[in-house]
Amino acid sequence: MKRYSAFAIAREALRHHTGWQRAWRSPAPKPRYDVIIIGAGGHGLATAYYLGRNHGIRNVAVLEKGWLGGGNTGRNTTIIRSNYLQDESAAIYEKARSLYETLSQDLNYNIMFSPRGVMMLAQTEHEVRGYRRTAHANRLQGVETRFISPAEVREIAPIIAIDGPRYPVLGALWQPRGGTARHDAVAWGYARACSDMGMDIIQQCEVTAIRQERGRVTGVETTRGTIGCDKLGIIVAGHSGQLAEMAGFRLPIESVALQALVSEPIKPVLDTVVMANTVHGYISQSDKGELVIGGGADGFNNYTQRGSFHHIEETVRALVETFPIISRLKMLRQWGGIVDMTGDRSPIIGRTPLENCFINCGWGTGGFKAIPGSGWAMAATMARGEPDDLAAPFGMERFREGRFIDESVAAGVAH
Amino acid sequence: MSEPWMPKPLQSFQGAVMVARHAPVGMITLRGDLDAAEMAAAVKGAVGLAMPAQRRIRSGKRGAVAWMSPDELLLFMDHDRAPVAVDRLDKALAGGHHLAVDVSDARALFTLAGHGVREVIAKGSPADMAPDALPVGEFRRSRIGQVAAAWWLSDAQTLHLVCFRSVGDYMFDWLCVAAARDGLPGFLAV
Amino acid sequence: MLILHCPYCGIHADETELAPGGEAHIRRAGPGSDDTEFENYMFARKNPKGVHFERWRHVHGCGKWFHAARATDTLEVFGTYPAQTTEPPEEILAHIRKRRPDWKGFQG
Amino acid sequence: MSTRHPALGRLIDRSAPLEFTFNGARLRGFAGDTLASALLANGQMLLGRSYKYHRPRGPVAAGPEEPNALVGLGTGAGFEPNQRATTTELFAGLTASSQNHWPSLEFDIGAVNQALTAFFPAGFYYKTFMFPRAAWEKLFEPVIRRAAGLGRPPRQSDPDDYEHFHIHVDVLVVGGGVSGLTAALAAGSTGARVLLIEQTAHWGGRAPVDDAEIDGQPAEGWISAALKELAQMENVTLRTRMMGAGVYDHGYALAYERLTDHAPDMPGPRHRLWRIRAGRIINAAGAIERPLPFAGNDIPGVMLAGAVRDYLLNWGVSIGDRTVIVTNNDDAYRTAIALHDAGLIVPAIIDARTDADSPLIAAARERGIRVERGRAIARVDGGKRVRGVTLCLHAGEGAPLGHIPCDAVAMSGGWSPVVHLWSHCGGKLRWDAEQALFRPDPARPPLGADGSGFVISAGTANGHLDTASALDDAFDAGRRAALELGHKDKGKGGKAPTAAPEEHAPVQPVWMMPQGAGAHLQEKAFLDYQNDVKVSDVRLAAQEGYESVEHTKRYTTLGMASDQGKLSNINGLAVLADSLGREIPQVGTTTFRPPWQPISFGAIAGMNRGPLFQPLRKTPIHDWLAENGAHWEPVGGWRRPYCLRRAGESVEQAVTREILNTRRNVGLLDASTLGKIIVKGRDAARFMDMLYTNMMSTLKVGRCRYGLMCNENGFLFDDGVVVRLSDDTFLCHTTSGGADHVHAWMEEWLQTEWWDWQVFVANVTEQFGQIAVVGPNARKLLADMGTDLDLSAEALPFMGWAEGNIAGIPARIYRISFSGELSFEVAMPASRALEFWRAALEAGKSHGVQPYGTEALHVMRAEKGFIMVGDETDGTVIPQDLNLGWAVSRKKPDFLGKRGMERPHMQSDDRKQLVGLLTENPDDVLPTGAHAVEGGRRENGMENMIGHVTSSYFSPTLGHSIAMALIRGGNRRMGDTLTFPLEGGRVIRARVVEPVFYDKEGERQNV
Ligand SMILES: Cc1cc2nc3c(=O)[nH]c(=O)nc-3n(C[C@H](O)[C@H](O)[C@H](O)COP(=O)(O)OP(=O)(O)OC[C@H]3O[C@@H](n4cnc5c(N)ncnc54)[C@H](O)[C@@H]3O)c2cc1C
Ligand SMILES: NC(=O)c1ccc[n+]([C@@H]2O[C@H](COP(=O)([O-])OP(=O)(O)OC[C@H]3O[C@@H](n4cnc5c(N)ncnc54)[C@H](O)[C@@H]3O)[C@@H](O)[C@H]2O)c1
Ligand SMILES: Cc1cc2nc3c(=O)[nH]c(=O)nc-3n(C[C@H](O)[C@H](O)[C@H](O)COP(=O)(O)O)c2cc1C
Ligand SMILES: [Zn+2]
Repeated sequence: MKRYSAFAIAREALRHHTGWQRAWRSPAPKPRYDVIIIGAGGHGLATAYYLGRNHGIRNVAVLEKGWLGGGNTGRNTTIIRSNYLQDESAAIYEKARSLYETLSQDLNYNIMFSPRGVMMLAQTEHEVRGYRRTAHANRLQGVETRFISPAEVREIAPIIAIDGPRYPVLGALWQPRGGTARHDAVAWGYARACSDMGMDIIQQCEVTAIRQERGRVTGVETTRGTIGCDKLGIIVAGHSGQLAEMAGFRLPIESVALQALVSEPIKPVLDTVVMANTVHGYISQSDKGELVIGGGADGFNNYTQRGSFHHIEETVRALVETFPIISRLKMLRQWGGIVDMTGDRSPIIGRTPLENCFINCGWGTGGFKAIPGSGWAMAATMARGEPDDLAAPFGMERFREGRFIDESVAAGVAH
Repeated sequence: MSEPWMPKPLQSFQGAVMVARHAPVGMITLRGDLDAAEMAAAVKGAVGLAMPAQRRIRSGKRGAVAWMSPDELLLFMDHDRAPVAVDRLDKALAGGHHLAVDVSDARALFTLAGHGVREVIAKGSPADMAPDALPVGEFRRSRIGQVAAAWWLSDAQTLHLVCFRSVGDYMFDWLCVAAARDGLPGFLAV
Repeated sequence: MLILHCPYCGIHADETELAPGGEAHIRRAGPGSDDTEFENYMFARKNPKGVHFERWRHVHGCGKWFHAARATDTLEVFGTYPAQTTEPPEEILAHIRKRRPDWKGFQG
Repeated sequence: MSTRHPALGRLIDRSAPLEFTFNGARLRGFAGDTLASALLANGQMLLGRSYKYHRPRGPVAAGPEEPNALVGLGTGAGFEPNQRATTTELFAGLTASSQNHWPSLEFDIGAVNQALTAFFPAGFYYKTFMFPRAAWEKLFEPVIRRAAGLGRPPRQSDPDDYEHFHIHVDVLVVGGGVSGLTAALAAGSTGARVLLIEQTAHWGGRAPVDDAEIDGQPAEGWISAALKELAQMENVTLRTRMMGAGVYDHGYALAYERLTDHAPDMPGPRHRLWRIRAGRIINAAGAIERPLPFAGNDIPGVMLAGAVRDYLLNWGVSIGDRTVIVTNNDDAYRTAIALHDAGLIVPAIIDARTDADSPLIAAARERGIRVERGRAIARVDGGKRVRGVTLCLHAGEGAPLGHIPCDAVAMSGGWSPVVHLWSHCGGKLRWDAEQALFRPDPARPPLGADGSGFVISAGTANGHLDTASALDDAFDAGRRAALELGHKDKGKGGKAPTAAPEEHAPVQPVWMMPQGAGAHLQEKAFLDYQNDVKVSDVRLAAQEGYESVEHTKRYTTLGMASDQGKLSNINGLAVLADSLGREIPQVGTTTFRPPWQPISFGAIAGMNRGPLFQPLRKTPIHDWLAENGAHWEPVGGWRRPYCLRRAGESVEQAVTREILNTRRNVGLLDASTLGKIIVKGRDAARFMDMLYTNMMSTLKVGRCRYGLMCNENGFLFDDGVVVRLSDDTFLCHTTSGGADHVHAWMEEWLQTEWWDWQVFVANVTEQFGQIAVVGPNARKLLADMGTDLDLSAEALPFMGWAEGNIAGIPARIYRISFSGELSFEVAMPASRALEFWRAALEAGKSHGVQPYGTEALHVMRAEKGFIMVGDETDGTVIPQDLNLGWAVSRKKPDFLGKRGMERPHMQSDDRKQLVGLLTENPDDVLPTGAHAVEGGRRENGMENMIGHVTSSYFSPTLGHSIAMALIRGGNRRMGDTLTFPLEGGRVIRARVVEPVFYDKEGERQNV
């Protein structure tokens, strides 16, 4: 793999950039692999990457029905934070966040991790209590967060209407090293690194059936033929229900639309990520200048990647109230993704009823931030055949036992 | 159709249409078997009116009765008559499965008058406000802005609206803003 | 932005007049059920990409719960029917079979 | 120089001059001008700087597809960035400024980026800025961010109003060109309810500038006749300045009406967002011309041929004196002819086609215009303005064949139907190779609720580029839309308008000019003007494996600018296809998403701002509280007074005073927000037994009982006092925030599970005011108000209730207590609550009555160890965790949550359990949410946390702090001392005690 650097660009500039190689190969599927990962989203690609890097398993294929990174990884609002309340969540999200810190260097691909801080506004006494509780927990979990005053909120994000007529800002949960990253680059960077390790990323290859013998997975049928494998990882977010059905089990998951939108680009005006959960909206400004905005999910099962406009309306209403200056800005584009919502809104990582078939799903509205940590844990789980420490609490059996990992208790949404 | 039981407005606003908020009116939620003869008789006894058809409201001298759902009516009458009327309904329906509760103070009632009443509502409700979709005498439950409400027209230019009391002030403000001069789209014919 | 016909009051209700209620025809498992039955009742969802039977409530309206047969991939609505039933009415099933000849049928 | 032509300009009113300002200069235009046409008429071609390289840019288009001419509009609170000059109608006093440059438009430092173009290819930032690591966030990213972003943000709140409007129509026709008018006529003649909308202020679209003849008369005449006819149809509504913004599922469309943008002093809302339910939507949005990719195609003065024609004929603006035409199709010849006929010079028409011939071409030649066939532009010369073009063979690599001096270039790469509204909701496209365009595939329309297609494309938007076939198609579309909805052909207006068929030489696709252009030319041939994406960037993306058109888009940012690639998408994907050696349809388009053009956030929010942002629920006492010092806190949709402050008092002082007064004398609390739900019927008791964890069927008439509600997981979600009103009737009190939810919960079970049970429920929360009279003097106060009730402990014992009159007001009185004091909660009709409140204050004067707020309530209940749903619970807590196991019936065979509680994890004795805490130093108040640790760390480095503080106060009653906490295995730890490490290394230690701090025996409430 040709390394990326300023020098390489300068050298290439002299020859009209004719020397750049493909970021990833586009191979035809081999008849079998040690490991097949279904789904070339961030989680699938990261899993493959850490299988190779941490466990030396490189005879791996990642199968993608469309274009890699085209699922939720390619359509999310890119918020990265780890200020989760529950210990299990804080552990895996903080692992992910800390891996993000050096991911550009690890992958030799600038994924533009931008730790500009994430602020979750507290606008009711109830939220104040919830966020204070999280801040206390985070300190002991080793996650750097703090509850800040309205004055500090104003200093960090002057355009917030602190004394908003309806919900004055009473403070905020502040994670200074939370932030954003360039979502596509995360997928591309992992893909490039995987390909470089000799793994096959096979796009336009939809898995249509899962083959099994005596309760054990043997391979998959795809639109590009049958491919055998020893181990299978299903990492398909919104389509998890479908793949689970192919594998013969049901999940505590429903797939619904989650929408986002961007404004036209403007000069820098908001240098942090703001989430306002009482009024349901969150916002950041991308490096290109557009305001990236999201809100609540639709409530009904939907695979169309389109959502209902009233959610956009509610989100925008909330943000116009919180950031009055945006009223005269304009919505440039809106879109939707299909998110996989579990019974307790926390992910599932682990084994399945089908032997050697593993699943990683249920990240719902908030799994972008988890990509490196999830890939790390999933790779370990698949390599060893049983969940590692990070993954163990997230097994499917928790629903049977009633051992939920519920983050909504911290009055937060989960983006 | 006149509304003899309608009390005087408490507050009013004249914009592109007139918006008035009324003092509490007698209202009773009545649930039960709407097909039962006892029910028809009880309603007749309470407001002197026959059973309304699906999504319709009937009104007369002593009050009005609106169809709320397949097992629910809303009765209107003078405010001080409601407690007595509840007792009488309970008596009339005794033995059958029913529920009659006084909700007079749980509701706010508004009247809008003027050419544009349909358009004012259409600013906040997804309901079809066109005359053929909502003829005079049709009782529509829906939402206005962010709150539940129900309304009907008693004639081409008079619209009555009920919502919960706690959001009465919000509703009044909302209606006034929506009914502001220079604000009607001029789309829906009366 | 869905429109669903409410079988109780006859309104073609806007999505914003309705509240979604998830998969329909789930049987309650109460005391005495085994862990699997109870887990399935609480959590296992069909979540199909295709025909889905689901619950809705006409909240900003007559207040009644009803069921809808709807495609989750095109959002086509095959029909709505009252909630007081344990399986979809035959005419709706027939309509679905006509629209989707490949459909595997209703499995309760 | 661009300038005003002496004669032409069908849309401007020369008798109505208007003054406006651009970058501080006062300029003149006419009524009917757009800002762009007025600027051009003033010779102002340079309008802004591009995003990445800060290249000088002028307008290339005349409509909404314009990528360059974005300005800041207005000043102060009315300022708006990124307004498109081509869609901004001129008005007197308009103030505009250019964007994205420093220090000035003419001299922009950022333009040094141009020199570095070679170092900034597509995706360069992914390959660099990685070392040293800290430099990215400290240096590179801030620089990138400052450079990006075009317009500057507004600084003030928006003074304007916005609103929504909901309508239902049979047929919505989007686009008021001749196709839209025809479709509306056809649909309208059936009696269908039709709404026809046009985004500009003018009807007729392109036909008048295209010299079309319809039904034997010039387009303009036909258009006014059509408008007259439509105006007579009662079932048809016409609106201008209203844009079809988006199409959503089930026939839902958004339309964006700009009411006062062209006349800011006009009263009324600025924008109105129409939410339309349509049976059918006809997309008659026309077509957009494509630029040609050649080197220097972004230099100011290079413009779309159709736009050059528009400026000349619509607004009387000539773009230059000498305009070279470059094209691959016939339409641009119209521009040549129009320019020539207007007395301007067309030095040459450069036509990439070698053997094209048609009447239009002949007409140009007849005028003596030089036509260069098989030729191309090798490059445009000029910096801030075109100076000339270098000619070459189109089939070659760009070797110069000569130079033509000129000051403008009019280019046409063919036309693309506007398919956005067709595509928003899933309509598919097919590639029409003959016309080199994507057009709607009628076999794969967007599907509506019934599974049939609900969008129909019409006219040019459907790929019918000549007037005659566009009209046929549009007529058919209008008719079909109405018939599909069940309307009948009434014979009126029964046939399509006719136009003479036109003879065209076929278009020849050109995706790079010249065909064999090398890298140095590709690097100067722009595809996406606003985002500075060049042909070379797309080729690089392909070379690096970003093969999917969606990858290319995201890698190069092609089509992601504020024009959403209206000009660049098709050219870009064609270049991609070419680079990959694939066919265009194999590559496909990117996804079209709403809105068609940007719409204001203000319009989306509508009226829901400020006081109308969200409904505020008010109790009957609300206004009194507001006038008497209420310090509000939001609770559910309500506001409740946290405390009632007196002059000079702090919030803390007020709370302390209220607590002490209530404990010593008597307090009044507005508890009207508490949920109140009636449950009635033969099966009511059975239903109550299912809803609550405790046994409710045994409750006696006349008595009250505290009850808990759990969901099926067993988690506690609401609590409150249940009152048995009669054998078959219960009244359930719920939390303030929970009333609606509990009511819905009951209805859900009754309707969907136990529909054969005879139970009716009704939410009567708002029917009643509820006022708690609390404290040792409560009984005296009530007696002094005058009542026919016997309030003695014998007649009305604790947890009893009675009905009677107090101060002449009918009331129900419950002897329940949330404070531990002697307490009466009195419910009365809401319309009399304020009267009751005032009477109680009056009667209570001699007993020391004072109102109190929610914080005093919270402290007092904590002193008593009562839980608060939302404080002690968080959705993961079962009653047993809170020592409320006594309220969970063991006798009942079933209740909601019972089975859930039987799961292994719920049975574990290592769950967090509610305990009381007394801090070692009684003045230390533990922060709520503080966590206790057990010492040591887990494997993953986390401290060993064992639970957290749920409520914590300084108790003025007891003179020391109190707290409750959920602690793992808490019941086993009674007497233990726990450690709470706080911020900044501070540590508080507290002893675990029973969570009842005050009046453990309940003597005070039982008097
Ligand atoms: C609008 C929106 C906003 C969001 N905002 C945030 C945020 O701010 N922060 C955050 O942390 N998270 C956010 N999320 C969530 C986040 O995007 C997801 O959790 C995360 O991207 C999931 O990644 P993934 O790799 O699991 O899934 P995906 O990226 O969806 O990848 C799954 C892949 O599987 C493929 N696939 C599916 N079926 C098959 C098959 N049969 N055969 C082969 N391949 C198949 C799909 O095509 C897809 O590419 C948001 C999500 C959305 C939709
Ligand atoms: N020969 C060619 O290459 C060519 C190309 C384009 C147009 N034409 C000519 O144009 C005419 C066709 O007329 P037409 O009516 O099909 O197209 P048109 O372009 O004349 O009209 C489309 C109209 O729709 C409006 N519009 C577009 N999007 C809109 C939206 N989202 N909301 C509201 N309004 C919107 C436009 O402002 C315009 O007025 C014919 O005369 C045809 O010959 C020819
Ligand atoms: C963080 C983020 C920023 C985006 N910024 C832009 C943008 O500046 N311009 C744009 O056109 N689209 C932008 N998009 C939206 C994409 O164009 C696209 O709509 C989204 O990735 C979903 O894909 P789809 O619309 O092709 O289904 C952005 C998306 C994300 C996730
Ligand atoms: Zn209904």
